[in-house]
Amino acid sequence: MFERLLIANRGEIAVRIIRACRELGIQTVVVYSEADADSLAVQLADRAVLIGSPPPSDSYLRADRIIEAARQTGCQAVHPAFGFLSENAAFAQMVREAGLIFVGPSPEAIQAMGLKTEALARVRAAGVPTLPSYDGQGLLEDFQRAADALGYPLLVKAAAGGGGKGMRVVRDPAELPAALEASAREAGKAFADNRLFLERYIEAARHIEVQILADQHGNMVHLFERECSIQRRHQKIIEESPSPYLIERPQLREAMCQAALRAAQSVGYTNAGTVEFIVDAHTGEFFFLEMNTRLQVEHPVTEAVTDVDLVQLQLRIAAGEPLPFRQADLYQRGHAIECRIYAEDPSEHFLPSTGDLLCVVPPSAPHIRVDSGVRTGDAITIHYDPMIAKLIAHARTRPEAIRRLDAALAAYVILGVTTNIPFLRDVLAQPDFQRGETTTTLIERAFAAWQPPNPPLPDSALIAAALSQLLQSGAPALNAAPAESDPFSPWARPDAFRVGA
Amino acid sequence: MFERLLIANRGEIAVRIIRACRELGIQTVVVYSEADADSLAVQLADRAVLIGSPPPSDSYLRADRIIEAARQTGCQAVHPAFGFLSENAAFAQMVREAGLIFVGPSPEAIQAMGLKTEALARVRAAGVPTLPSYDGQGLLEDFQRAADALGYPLLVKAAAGGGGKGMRVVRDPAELPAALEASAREAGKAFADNRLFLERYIEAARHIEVQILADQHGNMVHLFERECSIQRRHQKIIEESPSPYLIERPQLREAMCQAALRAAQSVGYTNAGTVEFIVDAHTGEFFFLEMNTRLQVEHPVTEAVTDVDLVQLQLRIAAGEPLPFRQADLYQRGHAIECRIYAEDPSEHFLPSTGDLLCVVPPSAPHIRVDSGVRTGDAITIHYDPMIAKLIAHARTRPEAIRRLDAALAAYVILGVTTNIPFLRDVLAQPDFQRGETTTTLIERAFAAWQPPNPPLPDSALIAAALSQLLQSGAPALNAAPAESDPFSPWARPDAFRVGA
Amino acid sequence: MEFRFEHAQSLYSVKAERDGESFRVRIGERVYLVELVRAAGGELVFRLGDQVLTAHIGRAGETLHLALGAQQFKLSLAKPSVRRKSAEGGSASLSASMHGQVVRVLVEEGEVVRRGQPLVLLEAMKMEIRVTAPHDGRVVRLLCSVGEVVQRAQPLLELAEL
Amino acid sequence: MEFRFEHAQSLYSVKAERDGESFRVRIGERVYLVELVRAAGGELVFRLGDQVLTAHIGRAGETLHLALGAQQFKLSLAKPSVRRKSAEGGSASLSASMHGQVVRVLVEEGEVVRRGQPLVLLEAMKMEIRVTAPHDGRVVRLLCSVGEVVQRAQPLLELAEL
Repeated sequence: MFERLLIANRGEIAVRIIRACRELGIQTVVVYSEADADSLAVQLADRAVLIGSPPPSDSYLRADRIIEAARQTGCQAVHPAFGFLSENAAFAQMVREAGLIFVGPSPEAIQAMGLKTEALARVRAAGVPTLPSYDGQGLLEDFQRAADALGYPLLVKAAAGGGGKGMRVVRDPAELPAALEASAREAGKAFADNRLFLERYIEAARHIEVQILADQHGNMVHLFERECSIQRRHQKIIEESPSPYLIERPQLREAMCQAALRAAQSVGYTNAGTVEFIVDAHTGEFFFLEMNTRLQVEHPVTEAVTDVDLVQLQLRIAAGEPLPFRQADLYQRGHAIECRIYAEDPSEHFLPSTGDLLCVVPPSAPHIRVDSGVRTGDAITIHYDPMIAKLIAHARTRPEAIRRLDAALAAYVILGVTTNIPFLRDVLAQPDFQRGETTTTLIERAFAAWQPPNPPLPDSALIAAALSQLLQSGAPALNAAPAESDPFSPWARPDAFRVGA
Repeated sequence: MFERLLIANRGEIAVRIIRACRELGIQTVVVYSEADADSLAVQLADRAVLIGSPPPSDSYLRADRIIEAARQTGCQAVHPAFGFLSENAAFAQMVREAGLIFVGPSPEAIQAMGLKTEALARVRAAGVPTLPSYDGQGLLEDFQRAADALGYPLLVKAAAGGGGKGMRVVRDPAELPAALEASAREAGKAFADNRLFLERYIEAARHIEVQILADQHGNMVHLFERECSIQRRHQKIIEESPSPYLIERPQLREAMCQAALRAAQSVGYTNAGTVEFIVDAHTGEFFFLEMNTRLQVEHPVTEAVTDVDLVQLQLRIAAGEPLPFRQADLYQRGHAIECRIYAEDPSEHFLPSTGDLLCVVPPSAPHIRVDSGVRTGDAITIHYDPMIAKLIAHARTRPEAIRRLDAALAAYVILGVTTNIPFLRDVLAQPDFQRGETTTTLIERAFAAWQPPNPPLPDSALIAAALSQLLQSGAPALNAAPAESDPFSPWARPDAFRVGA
Repeated sequence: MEFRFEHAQSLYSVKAERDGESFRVRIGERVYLVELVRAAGGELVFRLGDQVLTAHIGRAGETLHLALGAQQFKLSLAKPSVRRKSAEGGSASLSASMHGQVVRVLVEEGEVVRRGQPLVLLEAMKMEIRVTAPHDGRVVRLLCSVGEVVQRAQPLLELAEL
Repeated sequence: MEFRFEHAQSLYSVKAERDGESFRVRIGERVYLVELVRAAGGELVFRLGDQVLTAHIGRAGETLHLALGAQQFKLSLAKPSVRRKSAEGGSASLSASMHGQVVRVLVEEGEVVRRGQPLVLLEAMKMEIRVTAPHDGRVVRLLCSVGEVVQRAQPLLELAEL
């Protein structure tokens, strides 16, 4: 195993990788932008290297500076996590050429899966079903002709894309030109590649993906599925394993897992990866969507049900170790659900909310996991994704996991920005969700007119507000004995108080 | 299910029960002594009732006041947790007579298992192997004769006992009278019952116990074993599931689990209980030690490997619900290890350490669970057990669980009292422990001369000390802009600072 | 001391004073005896009868953000003043819903627009945000330009009702 | 400002002063430029070159309790004074190792005792704690009695070397 790892990322996933490294005895170096100088990841890493200004184009996307930082700090490997350079084959190649280990698949595999049209051709050849589609070479007229052939509704997608960027549903031929233009613009910005393609759109769709792990010795396993159908703006907000759809359909699960392995094998895949499928809930047909050649945001639900630490396995595989288990050793036990807590306003089209986090208190309870990169005093800024935390509950059954997750959401204190916590609680309570009838349109269908709860102000809130103002005012009547419980605090006011002590 | 539960306990287990109730939508009432008025359990419960002064005899052992509190607050049930009145059949009877539900077995079952001699007779009749023993009726001479017949070494134990109180190993006939006297005194204080008995003492002993659950409809299951061989002063400090000894001996596991079920059935047991066995590591023989007719301190390791929430199941069973699973539905997956973090000095005979907790920061990491009832500002007092927290790690394999637990121990900050954290880390690293060769004498054998690490003082510690003193002094040079990250804090000094912002 | 808070257009007056080891808090006709249990790190714990309540409080400018149980409240500390809604009829300014950069301005001054029509494209957090007309109207004045970074609530254009 | 700390019988002098946005800290010949990142709730985070270090600090009386990584240190703020060990030869007092109640006194004044012999039984936290003779000796004076509650470090009896 290597001794020192550079983490080419930020936020909660950088923190999560640091924690994995601590268990393995690996030292960590994080790179950071000026906006993240005081971040939790920088605090927890063994060393931290400033690589630029807040815009990602001047820091987290600067491959040259990241590799230089790895060299200077004596790292042997680079973990890209997700987003930023994680699916950039050129970066993986540069890391390799600098004599460092890239914690991920080969540049060739990234490349092959990165261009959606090439990926589709490859997996189709490997016998994996794909959606009827048009690969998007040509002029507007070509797209229009192809769209008519595919039939509406259809999806416009970025050829180099991922994470929903540049993606649009088109239900009417008249909307096609505007959709193509907007998608091309977004794709160009996000991926520096504005090529598009078209695809059949399934109305009652479930998004189900299969996690795979492959070592450098020819061993490959799957770690079962995750269902990620609960999405808003085409981005996942609730993910779970097992899929409620597959619980009663073990043969379909097996077929999908085998298809995922074939897809990964078709590009000689190594390390952790995820094969995404769309499942037609009416017919049970499944189609390959794309392969994410990296760790996923939602990897914790797989970790909860399989007991496999995916990040530690990524590091072991990158270091050349063989997989420590075979397929038959793996299991999928209990039920895990993750929800992503965002600084956003679900009643205002999920607009991100920026601001200072005045108070953050994560919940603590058995079998609750909180992955977060921020704490009280940090800010949600315009520069990065406004995710505050991932909250994961694990229990024996799905209903218990839902209750556990809801209790943890209720206890999560985040002050200073609008969050989607009340929204997530309402989604967990929604009858279709509770029955496991989760399709990708559930949010837009059932929550289009959602409004946050607006409870009347209880007297206890006024009492708390008045007390805190009174304490802050430092009224002389408050000069009781100094806080017995906190006798030393360099930042406590001299007239610290404690009554009833 | 009942609507409101009274928790007749304190500390971490009261907090743990409150968390279970939140997931089930049950309101909670805790009783508390004057020493616990500001405790976390009181803070988290829906309501809290003061029942007396700090000594347990005036509060947590006052059955009358506890039942009165339950009546006044409209509770339908009482959870005794462990310690205090949890194994007091008279209390269970009083609760029942007050028209309330006792969350535990019937008074008759508590009584039958509470008197060790009766318990032994019952389980022996049910075909469960027991240790050769003497039931301790008679004078000193009778004990001496019986001891000679059993052979040395032997154990002196309290007939009404539990938790190691009143227990002594005697290796030499000359030590017997003093041991009997001391044990009788301790037993009389702890249990108001100074009767004793003698038992064969096994040198290479493993302490392995089986968790069972039984509903009121005749259904009973086991939830596999826990090994609790790592003990100091006859009290468990590290517990795990599965037992390293049974991993390679599935038939022995099955035999022990079946014996546990027979033992429980012999007294018509309902609710959660634990059957404790001693296993002779040389011969593989196992003997019934006792049945704990309550929740155990170490229940979280079973919860981690079975995904069963034992506290929630206790409540469901008490409310009359049938078990929601059969034996075949249960599994034991991965490996979980718990260690108990105590305020004590392992280099001074594990003497408890009292004092204020100046700073407590529990670790946060995937698959780490912290059960604790204290936080910064609380005190460890003479009145109660000095346990600060239980730290539980769960992973796919035992070596991974050990690494995970060690990393979490390393990150646990507790200032103000001496803790056993450095000691626990050394136990986790000990070769016999790492190989799973865990017997009850490991601590006294390998750690008799243990001394805490005494690292040289690094400059960074002096820098931190000087900075904190400087900040506390409020030197005028520090008046920078007010803390951007914490703009409102009623207890912040007016000249709050933040540099580099 | 007396404190005044505004919440959801209502004004509240709260009197709080020390009374021995406790605090006496008066809200209208209701009087509460409150014991302070703990105050640290944004957390305020207080006893009210047989309940111990936990509030978390943060302050941003003149706004108190307060969490109590699973509920959150924003209380304004500002001197009470009747908030004026945008003048009826006439024209009203349309503001940015968040901090971001203007990517495109899709209308011109004087143009007549329909309800729902996109007027300005903003980019924030790598997402495109579309500012649309809240009603049919005429663009009276443009107040932003392409490339400009705008703050939340900054006016982007004035829109007159037809 | 200059601060003096004692640790493990050694005395340390540390000079710390503000230097622009940072702090200049001098320990002996070594000078460090330290940037403060965060200070809240007992946590002190500071930058030292490319390392960001986290210390947790609590103070009890004149003792600073400090955690840095997995290590803990106790620093004394007291004015330095050479600690006197108990006088050699002669008699020394034997103290309670923790707060507790005296359950039994097993020796009398004048009695000669062997190393390891139990002298006093204390009860604390529901456990029996036995105070034993650290060496052979003679009990010069009893300083506690049955039922008495004693503090940690309170002398229980004086024991003279033989």
